[in-house]
Amino acid sequence: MTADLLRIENLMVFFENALAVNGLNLTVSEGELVGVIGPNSAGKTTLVNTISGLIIDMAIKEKRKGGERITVYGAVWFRGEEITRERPDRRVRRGIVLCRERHPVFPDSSVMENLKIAGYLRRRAEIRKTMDEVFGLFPVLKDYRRRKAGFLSGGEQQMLAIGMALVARPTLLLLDEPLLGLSPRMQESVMAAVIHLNEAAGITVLLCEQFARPVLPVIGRGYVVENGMLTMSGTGAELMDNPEVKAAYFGI
Amino acid sequence: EPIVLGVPTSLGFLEGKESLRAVKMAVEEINATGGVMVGDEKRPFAVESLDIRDAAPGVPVPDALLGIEKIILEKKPAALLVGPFRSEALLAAMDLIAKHRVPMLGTIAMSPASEAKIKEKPAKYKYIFRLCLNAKYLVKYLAGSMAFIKERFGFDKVYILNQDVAWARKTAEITTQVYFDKAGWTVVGHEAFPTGTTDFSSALMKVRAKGAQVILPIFDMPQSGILVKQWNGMKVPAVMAGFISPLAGPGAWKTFDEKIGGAVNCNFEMGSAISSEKMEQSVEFLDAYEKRWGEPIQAGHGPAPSYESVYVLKEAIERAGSLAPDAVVEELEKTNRTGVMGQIHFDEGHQAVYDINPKTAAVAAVFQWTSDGGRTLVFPPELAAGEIQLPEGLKPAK
Amino acid sequence: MTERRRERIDRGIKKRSEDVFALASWREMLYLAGPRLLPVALVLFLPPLLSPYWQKVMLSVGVFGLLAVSWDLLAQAGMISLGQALFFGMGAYGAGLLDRYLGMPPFLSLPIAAVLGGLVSTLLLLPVLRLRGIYFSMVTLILPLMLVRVIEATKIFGGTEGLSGLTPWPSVWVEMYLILGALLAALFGFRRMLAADYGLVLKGIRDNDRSVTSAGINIYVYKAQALFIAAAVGGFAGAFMTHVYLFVGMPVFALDYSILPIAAAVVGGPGGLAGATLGAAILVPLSEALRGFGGLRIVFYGVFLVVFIVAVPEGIFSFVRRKYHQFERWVEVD
Amino acid sequence: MDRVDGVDPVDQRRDDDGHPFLRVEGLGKRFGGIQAVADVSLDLARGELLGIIGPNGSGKTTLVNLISGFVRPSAGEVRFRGRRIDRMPPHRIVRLGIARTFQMVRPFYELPAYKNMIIPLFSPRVRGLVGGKYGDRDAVALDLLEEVGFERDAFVAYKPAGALPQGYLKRLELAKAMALEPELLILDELFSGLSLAEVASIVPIIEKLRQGGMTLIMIEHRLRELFRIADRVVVLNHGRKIADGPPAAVMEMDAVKSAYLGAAAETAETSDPETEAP
Amino acid sequence: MLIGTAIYALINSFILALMAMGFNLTFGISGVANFAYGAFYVMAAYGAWIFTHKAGLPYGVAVMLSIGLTTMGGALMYRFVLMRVRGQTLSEVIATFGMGLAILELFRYMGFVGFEYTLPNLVEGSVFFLGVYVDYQRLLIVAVGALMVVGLWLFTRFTSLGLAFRGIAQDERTALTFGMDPDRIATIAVAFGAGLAAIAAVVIVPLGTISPEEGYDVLIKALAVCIIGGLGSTGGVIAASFLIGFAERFTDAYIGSHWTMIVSLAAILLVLAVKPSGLFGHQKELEERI
Ligand SMILES: Nc1ncnc2c1ncn2[C@@H]1O[C@H](COP(=O)(O)OP(=O)(O)OP(=O)(O)O)[C@@H](O)[C@H]1O
Ligand SMILES: Nc1ncnc2c1ncn2[C@@H]1O[C@H](COP(=O)(O)OP(=O)(O)OP(=O)(O)O)[C@@H](O)[C@H]1O
Ligand SMILES: [Mg+2]
Ligand SMILES: [Mg+2]
Repeated sequence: MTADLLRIENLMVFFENALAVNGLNLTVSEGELVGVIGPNSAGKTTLVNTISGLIIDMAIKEKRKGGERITVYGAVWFRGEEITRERPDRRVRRGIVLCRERHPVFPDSSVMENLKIAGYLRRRAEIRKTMDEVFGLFPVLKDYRRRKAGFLSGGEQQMLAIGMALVARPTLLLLDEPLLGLSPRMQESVMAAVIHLNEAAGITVLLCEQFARPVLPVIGRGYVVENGMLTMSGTGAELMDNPEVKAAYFGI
Repeated sequence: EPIVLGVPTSLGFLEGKESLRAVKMAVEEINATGGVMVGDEKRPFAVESLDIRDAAPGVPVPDALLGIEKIILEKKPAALLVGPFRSEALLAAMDLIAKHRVPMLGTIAMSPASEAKIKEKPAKYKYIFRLCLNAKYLVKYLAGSMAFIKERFGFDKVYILNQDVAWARKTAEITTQVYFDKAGWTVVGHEAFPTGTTDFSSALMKVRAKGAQVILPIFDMPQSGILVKQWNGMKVPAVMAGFISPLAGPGAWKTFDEKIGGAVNCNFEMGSAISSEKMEQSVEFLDAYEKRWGEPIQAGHGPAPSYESVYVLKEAIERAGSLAPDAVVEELEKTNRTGVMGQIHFDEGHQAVYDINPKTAAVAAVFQWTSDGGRTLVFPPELAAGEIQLPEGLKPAK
Repeated sequence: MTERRRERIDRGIKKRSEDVFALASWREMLYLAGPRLLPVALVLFLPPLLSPYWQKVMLSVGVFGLLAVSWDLLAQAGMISLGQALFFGMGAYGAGLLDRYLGMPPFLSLPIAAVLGGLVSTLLLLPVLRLRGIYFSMVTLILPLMLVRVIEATKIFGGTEGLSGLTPWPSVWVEMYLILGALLAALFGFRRMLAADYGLVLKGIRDNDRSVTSAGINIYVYKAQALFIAAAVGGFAGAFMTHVYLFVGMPVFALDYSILPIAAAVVGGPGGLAGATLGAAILVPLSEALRGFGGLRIVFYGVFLVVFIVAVPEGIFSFVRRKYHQFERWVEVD
Repeated sequence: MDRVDGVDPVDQRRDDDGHPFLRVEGLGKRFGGIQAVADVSLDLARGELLGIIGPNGSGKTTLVNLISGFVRPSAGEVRFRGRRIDRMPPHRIVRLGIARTFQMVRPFYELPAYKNMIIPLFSPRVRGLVGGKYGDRDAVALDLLEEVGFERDAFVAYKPAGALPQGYLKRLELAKAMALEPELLILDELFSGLSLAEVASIVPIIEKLRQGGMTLIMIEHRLRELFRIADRVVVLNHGRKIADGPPAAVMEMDAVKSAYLGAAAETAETSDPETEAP
Repeated sequence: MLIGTAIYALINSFILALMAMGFNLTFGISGVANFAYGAFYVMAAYGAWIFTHKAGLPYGVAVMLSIGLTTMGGALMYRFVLMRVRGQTLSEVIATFGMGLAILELFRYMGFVGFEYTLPNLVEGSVFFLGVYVDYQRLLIVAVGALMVVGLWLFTRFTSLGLAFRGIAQDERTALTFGMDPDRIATIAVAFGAGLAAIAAVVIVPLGTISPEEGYDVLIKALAVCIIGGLGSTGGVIAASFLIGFAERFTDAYIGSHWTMIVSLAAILLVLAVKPSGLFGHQKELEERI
């Protein structure tokens, strides 16, 4: 339809009778770094889960357990094709990769193996190359590459999770609260890495955060979501200048 | 109006399957002659079978009992035939049978404990009879063949291997007490294997290490075939003479890749997978069975007495002239019939008496697998077609 | 474009919390009491209508119902037992020994054996209380198998032949109402217990024992208590059965006693004890009805299990309850 | 009833006859080849609010685990009001009055929020203070939840915990720890994953607890909010204590800057004029 | 005696390892505790028997066909039964148990009981070795066992499918975000497990006979080995097989064969009491990491 990489039209997601996302419209163009900002329970996670297709999987599982609990309306377009009902693994093949919130790692595998598993769809040489990049980004991981991921500290797991998403070589990278539990210094390096990926590697990034302080200054465009509805959108600078945003996200 | 015969047993097991067929065969024969004379009318027999699965591991006894009770309550049988496999199931069923007062002619379970119970409370348990061999009589046969081996080859060191179940343990125990200890044998080792054991190498190595010349195996589980194969594969220098259920039938030769030559086996009843030229009825029985069912009997325990039990019952009913349980039981006690297994009469434990002379008692049969796949009857002497031969590579001690 | 969405609404009394509501009319009263009265009525009036054989089957329903309830209770505390046979067998042997060696009458040996069986089972499992999930399950699966071998090897308690000729219950009706009454008491009693704070702690241990520990609660004490209760209930069933079949032996540790209760709970819907009971009330008669198929009985039984589970994955009771308490309607979404 | 060593909870609030409130001495923990915590010593006075900060993987959580008994130390000792607690199982330590929250919240998802509170209320430490009758604890639970910001008229407390947003879950976690009436409360990354507004609404609760005389340890990466309320900050790096002192002073130390704060020197955080804003 | 016992203990260990490997693979990957495992084992053996004796196929072809069909049986079971109850462990256990029950008892019903149901040795003869005779079939088992262990270990660690297997086992939802299709992979996993059971059956069954009971037996043994080893760990299966394998034979030789089961079961309890997630497992430690 358009040149937009990702386009979401009038998205509604119900959990049972509760509306988690309500009539959301959103577009992401190729090469952009877009932020979705919103307080807790705004529906950010639900949004990225819908884009990555996890919600489809969740709905199927819920249905198997008895009853339809999750319903999705509206449309998700990726490169002009509608993918609303597509299964998550097909979407990963299209290049949509999600890094879920709260450090989703494979606890019983070593750090190294985690990265290898993440490269399921990639060739071996590619994996090795990106792996080096990841180790460059997060040197700690290199030191711990033989340790089981489950024994890492919270922040270390978060780093690993981001690294794993990178190994999957996304065209559209969805990051859900990547800064959760990271030290200020780590937050900075992660944001720097995201910018680097976006600019140097040309990966389109959609980043969800409620902790807006380190995020807003670097994003190209941003959306503010509250209670599942879009309340504001604009460039990063515009949002930063907005007094409401300032009050709510910078405590000013 | 037919007289119902209930057959509650483990139909999923070889002995149960073939016993039921034997019962059916007998019933067909009797019905072909018009049936049973009850008082002054002829009534046919009808068979109602039910799989109580008691021989399968993991099946609780109450489940089996419920099956027996179902057949009693719903089919109202005049008698029960074949019956449970496991001795503990039989023992537990005795109370049930006494309660419902149905005569039962068991042909599988063989622990002597049930006889003891009958002797103890005859009024209560009198309904239970057994036609198959029991542990006590098995010993007689085992001792008989052992005596021959000792006398002939001078062997006197035996290693006993038995399944860890009541009847087999009892058999081993009694054989040691009443025969080995008295006849100058040394029991160099004795081992009991839980049902389901699949590796006997350790025991066979011990047999070799201790210099045993004879192995006495007592098993009725399918896995015991492995023992024979291992005995052969490990070239254990000892005669294998005892009871191993998979060796009993004519099919064993192929089953064990023609590797059982020389093994001596005791079948529990004449007619159960083996016959003697000198006992016409046993030959006829095997032939008739094969003709009726299209394959020969393979179980060395069960089919012959099951077949006989129908006739025993028929005769008792005819003598009693009614189906009243107490009357039938009274007549059963007086049974005197010559059939496939020889002459059948019961002792006061309601156990059919076995001995070595088919004219005065029922008989079992010991045979040896020859190196060309034949079976030679070697015991009891009156019926024997040959003598025990030493397997290849074994030398007599004298 | 208008689309439609299925909406679910709670029927009748809107339950804000589990136990805070007001009863406004006799219809609401019936709505709530109906499901509870039904089993009581069945237990009271059904047995006399049955043929002697199906009465026996009812006994089995009671016994397996108790085992299933005991399993479900234990599962609430996060202990998935694959070895209900252990509890059953302990109670059964307890009753058998008390009867044989002390000549105790059934009414005395039943409770004593239940408590004793519960104690011994708990002691046996005490060392493995800290195991979780499938590892605990495995130990429970293995223990009864092992006890069978121990009895076999050491020849204690009658060895492979067991003890037979024990004392029967005075009459069929005593048997019947004793076991069914016990089942109902266990069902309602333990449901109540689970809904109370104590039950909540048990569920807490299952979901997140770390969080329970950090409340200063010694989870092992609670686990042991749950284990004892469940084991005593299982032991009760075993002791009862001993006096019905007048026999106790190694088969009381049979795998069936371990698997069937779980199947009942899964088919009925685990979690609330009622599902487990319902499951037993379906599976046991089913298994008996299938006897007509002779050798195919177990085959059909296996197939039925699969069909139940695939058709109603949440369990029959949970399904029915959902339908009873909620209705669905289509609403339009713009 | 299960009383803690025969001491009444109220009784425990008496003075500690000279013993430091909490003393950690030479504490160390190895996991296989990793020295997660090495030779950490610190003292804590009654009523203090101690902040623990440090890079990811520096051993903060492990230190807390050691104090609360979830992990056994490989060296050193911990004394609480003069009593050694480093060999005690965690539930005993809780009964002495040390409660904690977890970095990863894992409530009982299908239970309503207020039912989640029953478990701490059932703790031997406070069980006797509430009536034992069926449903008695529910009222207490609801009160406590209201205290941490569960609006009563919106019925948030009745929703299943699984449907609650992160902010409420963290508050629930806090309420659960508060229900134990602890003397020392340890909060592990309470603020992480919360929006600014959420944090702002929780800070007063903590301040109120302090006014009530409670001693607190807080692990945080959200420095701005922490420094506003902390009396003292301990910095860990590679399992070692590298700094200990008032927030402002600690932030000035080079070691801390290089190990923890980024190049853009978030030191600005502490002196930032923004901080003074409400 | 000692050396002989050790040799047979070694063989016994490999038999156990072979029996357990398929179960372990399926569980380790898809989290499905396949209680129909023993039924697949028995099915493969009967399959090979039927194809040679009733269909008259050459033995090699029959074996291959049987392994293939059993593998497919596993896949079908996943598609049509397990997929519906995915993730509900207990339902999976009961559903697979029901399947296994149905398969095993169907064989019994169809009259597949008797001593003629056995498979021929793949290699005949025996060799005198360190004082005992060992037949070639047993040596073959050791060889096949060793081969499979090494193959499996390499497979799960170094091929992308193998790594995907490990991923799915640990966190399905995360695995989804890397493009894995859990249902497809679980299908493969269950099928593979069934296939391994089939391979185990065709090499082990020639030592004895096939019977429905064997199905229950194999299941229990596989479970025991996997639990001791720590579920899902290939190294653990080996270690556990050796532990039980040696315990069994040495108990046989030096204590008495009726103690065999007791000693090996006691070994299981002991291992679990000392190391609650099995020899090579980390579940408990991981869970307790906070
Ligand atoms: N599985 C679920 N069942 C019921 N409700 C849910 C479920 N998942 C999310 N919700 C509800 O949907 C709404 C949006 O949640 P979502 O997790 O998308 O928010 P979020 O913006 O990611 O918040 P956070 O910052 O806490 O991660 C919330 O009200 C939440 O309670
Ligand atoms: N049970 C364990 N087994 C092995 N290693 C562990 C274990 N627990 C912690 N570690 C290691 O110890 C180190 C300290 O971990 P800890 O969780 O205490 O860090 P942290 O300071 O809380 O970090 P974060 O801020 O990221 O939560 C980490 O490197 C971690 O990998
Ligand atoms: Mg979120
Ligand atoms: Mg931490």
